[in-house]
Amino acid sequence: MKLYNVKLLTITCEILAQKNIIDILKNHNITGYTSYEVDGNGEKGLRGQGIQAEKNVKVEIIMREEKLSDVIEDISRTLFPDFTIILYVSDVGVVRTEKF
Amino acid sequence: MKLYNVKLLTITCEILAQKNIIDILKNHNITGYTSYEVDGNGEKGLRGQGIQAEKNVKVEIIMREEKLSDVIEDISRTLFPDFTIILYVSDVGVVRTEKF
Amino acid sequence: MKLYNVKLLTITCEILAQKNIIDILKNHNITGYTSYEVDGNGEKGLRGQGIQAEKNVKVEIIMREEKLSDVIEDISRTLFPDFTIILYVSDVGVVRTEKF
Amino acid sequence: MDIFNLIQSNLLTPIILFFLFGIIAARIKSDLKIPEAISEFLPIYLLAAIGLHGGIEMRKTGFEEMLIPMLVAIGLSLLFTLNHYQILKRLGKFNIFDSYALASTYGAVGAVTFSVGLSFLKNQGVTSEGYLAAILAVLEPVAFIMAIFLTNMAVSKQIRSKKQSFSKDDASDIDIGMKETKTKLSQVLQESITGKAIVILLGSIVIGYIIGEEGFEPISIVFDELFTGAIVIFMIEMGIIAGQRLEDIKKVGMFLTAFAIIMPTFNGIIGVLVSTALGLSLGGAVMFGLLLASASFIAAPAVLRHAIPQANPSLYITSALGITFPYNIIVLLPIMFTVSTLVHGEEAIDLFNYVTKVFI
Amino acid sequence: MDIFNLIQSNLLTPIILFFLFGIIAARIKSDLKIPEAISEFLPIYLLAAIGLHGGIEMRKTGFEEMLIPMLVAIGLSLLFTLNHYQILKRLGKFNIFDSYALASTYGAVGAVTFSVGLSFLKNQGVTSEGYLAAILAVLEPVAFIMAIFLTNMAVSKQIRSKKQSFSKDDASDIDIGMKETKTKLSQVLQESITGKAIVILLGSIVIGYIIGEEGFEPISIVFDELFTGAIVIFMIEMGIIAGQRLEDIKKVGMFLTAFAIIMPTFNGIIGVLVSTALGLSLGGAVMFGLLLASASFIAAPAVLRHAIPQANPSLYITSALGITFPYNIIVLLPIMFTVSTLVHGEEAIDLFNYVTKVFI
Amino acid sequence: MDIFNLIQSNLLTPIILFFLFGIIAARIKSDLKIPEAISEFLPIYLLAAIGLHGGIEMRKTGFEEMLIPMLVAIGLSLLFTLNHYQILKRLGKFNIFDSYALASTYGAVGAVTFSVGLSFLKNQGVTSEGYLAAILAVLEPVAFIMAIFLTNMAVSKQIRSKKQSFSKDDASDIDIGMKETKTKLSQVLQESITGKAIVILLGSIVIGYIIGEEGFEPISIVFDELFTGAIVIFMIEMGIIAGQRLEDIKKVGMFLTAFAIIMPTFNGIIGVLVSTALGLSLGGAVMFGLLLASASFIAAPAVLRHAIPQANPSLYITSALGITFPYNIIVLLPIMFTVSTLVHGEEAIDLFNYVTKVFI
Ligand SMILES: Nc1ncnc2c1ncn2[C@@H]1O[C@H](COP(=O)(O)O)[C@@H](O)[C@H]1O
Ligand SMILES: Nc1ncnc2c1ncn2[C@@H]1O[C@H](COP(=O)(O)O)[C@@H](O)[C@H]1O
Ligand SMILES: Nc1ncnc2c1ncn2[C@@H]1O[C@H](COP(=O)(O)O)[C@@H](O)[C@H]1O
Ligand code: NA
Ligand code: NA
Ligand code: NA
Repeated sequence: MKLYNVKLLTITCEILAQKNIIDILKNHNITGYTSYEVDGNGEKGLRGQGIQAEKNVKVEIIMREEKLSDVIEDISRTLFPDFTIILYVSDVGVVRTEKF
Repeated sequence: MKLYNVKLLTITCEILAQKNIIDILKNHNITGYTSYEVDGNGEKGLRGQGIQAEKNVKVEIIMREEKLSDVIEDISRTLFPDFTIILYVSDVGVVRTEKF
Repeated sequence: MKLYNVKLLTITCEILAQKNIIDILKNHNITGYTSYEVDGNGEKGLRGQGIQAEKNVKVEIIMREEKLSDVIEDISRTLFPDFTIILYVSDVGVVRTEKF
Repeated sequence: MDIFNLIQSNLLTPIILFFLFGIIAARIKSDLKIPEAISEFLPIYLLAAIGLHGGIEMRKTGFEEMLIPMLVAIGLSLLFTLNHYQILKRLGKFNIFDSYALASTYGAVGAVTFSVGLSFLKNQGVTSEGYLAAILAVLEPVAFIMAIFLTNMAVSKQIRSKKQSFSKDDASDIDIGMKETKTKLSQVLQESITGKAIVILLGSIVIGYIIGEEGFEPISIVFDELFTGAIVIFMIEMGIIAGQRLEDIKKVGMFLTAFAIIMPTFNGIIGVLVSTALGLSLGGAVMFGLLLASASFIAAPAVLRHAIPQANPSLYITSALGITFPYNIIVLLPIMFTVSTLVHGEEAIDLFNYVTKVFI
Repeated sequence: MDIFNLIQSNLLTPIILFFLFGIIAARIKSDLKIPEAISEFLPIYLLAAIGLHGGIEMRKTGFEEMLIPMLVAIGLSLLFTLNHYQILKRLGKFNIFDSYALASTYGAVGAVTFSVGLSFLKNQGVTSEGYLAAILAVLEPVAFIMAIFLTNMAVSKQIRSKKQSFSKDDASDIDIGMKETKTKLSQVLQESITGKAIVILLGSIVIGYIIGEEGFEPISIVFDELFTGAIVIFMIEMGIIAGQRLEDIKKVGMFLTAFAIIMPTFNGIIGVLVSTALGLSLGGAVMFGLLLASASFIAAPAVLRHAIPQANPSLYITSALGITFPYNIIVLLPIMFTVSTLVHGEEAIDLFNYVTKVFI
Repeated sequence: MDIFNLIQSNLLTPIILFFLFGIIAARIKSDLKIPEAISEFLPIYLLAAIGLHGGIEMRKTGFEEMLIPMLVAIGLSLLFTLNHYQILKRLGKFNIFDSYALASTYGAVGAVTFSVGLSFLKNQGVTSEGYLAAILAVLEPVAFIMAIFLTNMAVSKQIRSKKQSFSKDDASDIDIGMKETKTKLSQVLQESITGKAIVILLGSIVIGYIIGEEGFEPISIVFDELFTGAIVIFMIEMGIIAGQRLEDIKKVGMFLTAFAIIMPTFNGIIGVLVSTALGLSLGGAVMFGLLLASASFIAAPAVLRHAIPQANPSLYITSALGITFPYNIIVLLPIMFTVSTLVHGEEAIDLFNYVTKVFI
């Protein structure tokens, strides 16, 4: 089965930034994503316990390489200063490129 | 520490397709997997809220490269037409290959 | 946007081993991690249902390559014999290396 | 008119109001939601309460008198499922998979609808036969099983005729098709019967029967007094989910929308009349009618997604939850209550004549 | 003295004791926690109960008499928010973002505090006006909206003055800034109004109003009798979260700590006096005072994180939840009750003189 | 015979029936399950209810009379743990880790078992001493701490003897071993004491003691009247988990299966007799016996997995939850009740003779 190379962008952030991220994705015509709540530890200390607003979420987006750089730049510029965010990119292979 | 290259197959699908996927894995003598419920957005719209049956799940399987192609082909053929499914493959390194 | 290569270590283990893993990370001066509960199947059978203590958790750590080998060795040596643990390593690109 | 008064007074009960509230909350895109753990637990709780109550009643009355109503309910459910299929396939022009999936969704029963019905009767100060809970349990899988059986038959037939046009001598393939059908059927049968709804319902009926009124006493506050409040909470979530699906109703189309209102009305009134003829009480006849009128929207996707994966789940979930459920609890319940009151005012023997006159 | 007796007897109620217990549990690093689904559900439940109760009361009394108290409450809330801002910015030397965020956190209201207040009054055998629940709902977004409006104004102004020092002719940029502000404001307004707390509260008030005492009867066990027990369970979780934040109080600083105690006291007592002057009952005046004294710690982060992302959430959450909330329910509630008892002992006309004498 | 009647009537209570139902649901592979948030919350709720009740009772009776029974319970628990170890190691041929883990699992106590015991007594119309809740809290960590201490001692000893055979002069390594043991012990001690079960139990006892009957009144509906219903719901989940483990019982082996039935019987009856001799009431003696008979299956894995990671958790969880728990609540509870009734029929002084005659 032939696999096509695309990029997987993973963003771990405070849950209240999720909306902002999805808005940025939309601006780049990306609507597909998968998300789930996670706990975590980092500079801001232990997160994921207590009130809903203080939780972390992971957002994963499979996308073509072309859009990657712009999306990351947008997120870095607008969200890094004010929100708890970590992101990383990995290479993945998919069967149907037309989905992304 | 020496790491051995194996494949990580990640499948994001509607939760009611999980059983079918595990059955297909079993047909290929694969029993090890990790799964968790996720939310998501895609062509079928926002998923993960409301009734249990409408949720997404991620299934992750570490496996040797040999089996990968057959498994993907089986899933594509039998499940792609009727179920909401996305899958991708990545390269990972493991310590103990005998586990997979 | 320039991406820097780092390693993503993913550990899937029984939830009661999470504390031990975080202790080992701390010994290597690593405090940042993301974790979430997962279900799974493997040699020890289906896990994730029933009592809290019997669940699995995934712990993900982004780290520089330098530390990777030592951390894995420590985990292998001290936890593999007594706990249900699976781990794998992947290559990811990040924007801000100073975070890790 | 009496019916409109009843509809109005039903509309103004907390159960219905909180359901409508949930719909509005979803429409204005509020982030209100009942946490999943709670809304997964509530149906289990409701079914346990229904079952215990039913079991305790059956202990009082014995269960010989249950046999006829149950068999009639099964018969009607099967008949109605076939009827739905014909209407959907012929008039609605749905494909065979969607037709069978929808037919059985409406042939099956809705446990939440049943709970609301019980509360409605309580509000009217009317009781119903305890064994109806048992009928609820038995009726759950019946329509599914038939629909799945027929779907698989139809698929096999298609395969067979296709094969025959190619070659004449591979009956073995057909055999394989038949065998697969059997496997699938026995799987679905097992999945249905071990499905959580039926299991907790049957289990609670048996336990209610064993412990009786007296043994129930220490847990009656949880399984009786909290019942209506619990439904109210669940209805918020049901309203939210229904509200989120309102947009999908457009995709459902005019035909299915009409079907989702007319069919339950027809099935439900038949149910009231037949059960009255069988001697059920005023309230019992309403619940019997409700069983036949209700569509399944919790069990249906879980069963049909595996059994008929080719069918579009959006169709059967949206029509059952977004149209039929609200219609049933808001409008049809008072209608059936009025009908039942009407026919229970006359002599049993006259009733039968009445029924025959009106419907035949 | 009477106040100390009251504080002490309040301290020894299950609600306060379980809150303190939660703090201790967190301090000794126990793994005790109320599962998330439960602690997400409880505020919804509490607000539904408050709303239903309020609506039922309003049906009895009509809602004309609600208008003046509500407008006064809105006015005071806005005034206080501005006042907070000046104090925080000028005396506290906080930056403009933190100042506005904190100002509105303390200008807004806390629904959990309100629940505890109702239980406190119940314990004292005192009732309060039902329409206070409606004021609670309306007051929720008021302070936020003003703070956000002012923050955006200030930011636009900064941008404008910066621009003007560079060139004189790009008014268009300022227009864009203004437009963005409007978009953001309307977004926040919508988010606030469709926020789950307000939606469930307003919905329940309306439903309570419709169903009245009689319609409430079948669900009163869930929405009335379980109320105090439910708060107790929620207070365990509140205590745990407050306890986990105790360390952060150091980071909050002396100034904000003092602010978090003095400001609510001031606001609360003003609230008691003004509402007494408006004719509210003993209990109603306490609840009115509590509305003004309370700070928002559930809604605040959800709204402010989007509206003023530059502000440090740790500041407003920690001070509201870790300092003001315990202070309000343990100390200020008895104080306000004593003040209200005092001023309700005199004639209404005398009271007004009394107020003017003491505060002006 | 009386015992069989009692077992039978116990078997037919909702608590036991829903437990058996859960087992069956798991065996037929139903997808029924109580959502995790609910089944995590229920033990917290149960312990809070037990603690409040115990604290209120202790306020009435004072707690001087608690001292002797508590010390005796601790002593017996330690003694029994050692006894278990010897039996498991010598007769059962288990390795040292599994032996200590199992020994302490059966030396420790089960809070769920305790809840069921309280309901059982309520059903029999019998009360028990309030301070037993305090003994429950204190007994929780005792057996674990000893087992862990002894395990570490044993491991150090092994290391030491190994070292000595190599070289004579590295006592430092042994010191390190000893130090590690101490660290581990203090860690486990802290983990045990701050474990959620103990924390909520002790906290609730203290709060119950402070608020007394009167302060409890507003929350008694939640923490008293809902108690039995809540256990019933929890028992469904316990049954499901036990049912899922039935297969593992084969792996547990004949020896451990016998141990899991005989040992609790022995410990429990000793407990009844000793506590009767100490002057506890009929019901109190049953609960005292149950404390000693019960095995820990919620706290045990959380503590032992860290303290003795080398032990196989499947052994101690399966035997405690899959064998001993059902045996205790179905069979042993009625037996102990009968024994307690028997010995409470005689004079206290005679009883002591009786005990000495029978057991020595
Ligand atoms: N090295 C890391 N590896 C994986 N996740 C991390 C790492 N550092 C931080 N995180 C995640 O990112 C969140 C925010 O990090 P921070 O901004 O450092 O507090 C944490 O709560 C973790 O979930
Ligand atoms: N580009 C994407 N990246 C990550 N996950 C996606 C993407 N597109 C779809 N998904 C996931 O796959 C599910 C089904 O997608 P779809 O079939 O497009 O509705 C969605 O609910 C998401 O969870
Ligand atoms: N091949 C695999 N791919 C992904 N996850 C696995 C695999 N094998 C095991 N796991 C995970 O690791 C856990 C422990 O595995 P085991 O020790 O084999 O029982 C399982 O419960 C799964 O969550
Ligand atoms: Na039906
Ligand atoms: Na305020
Ligand atoms: Na014991």
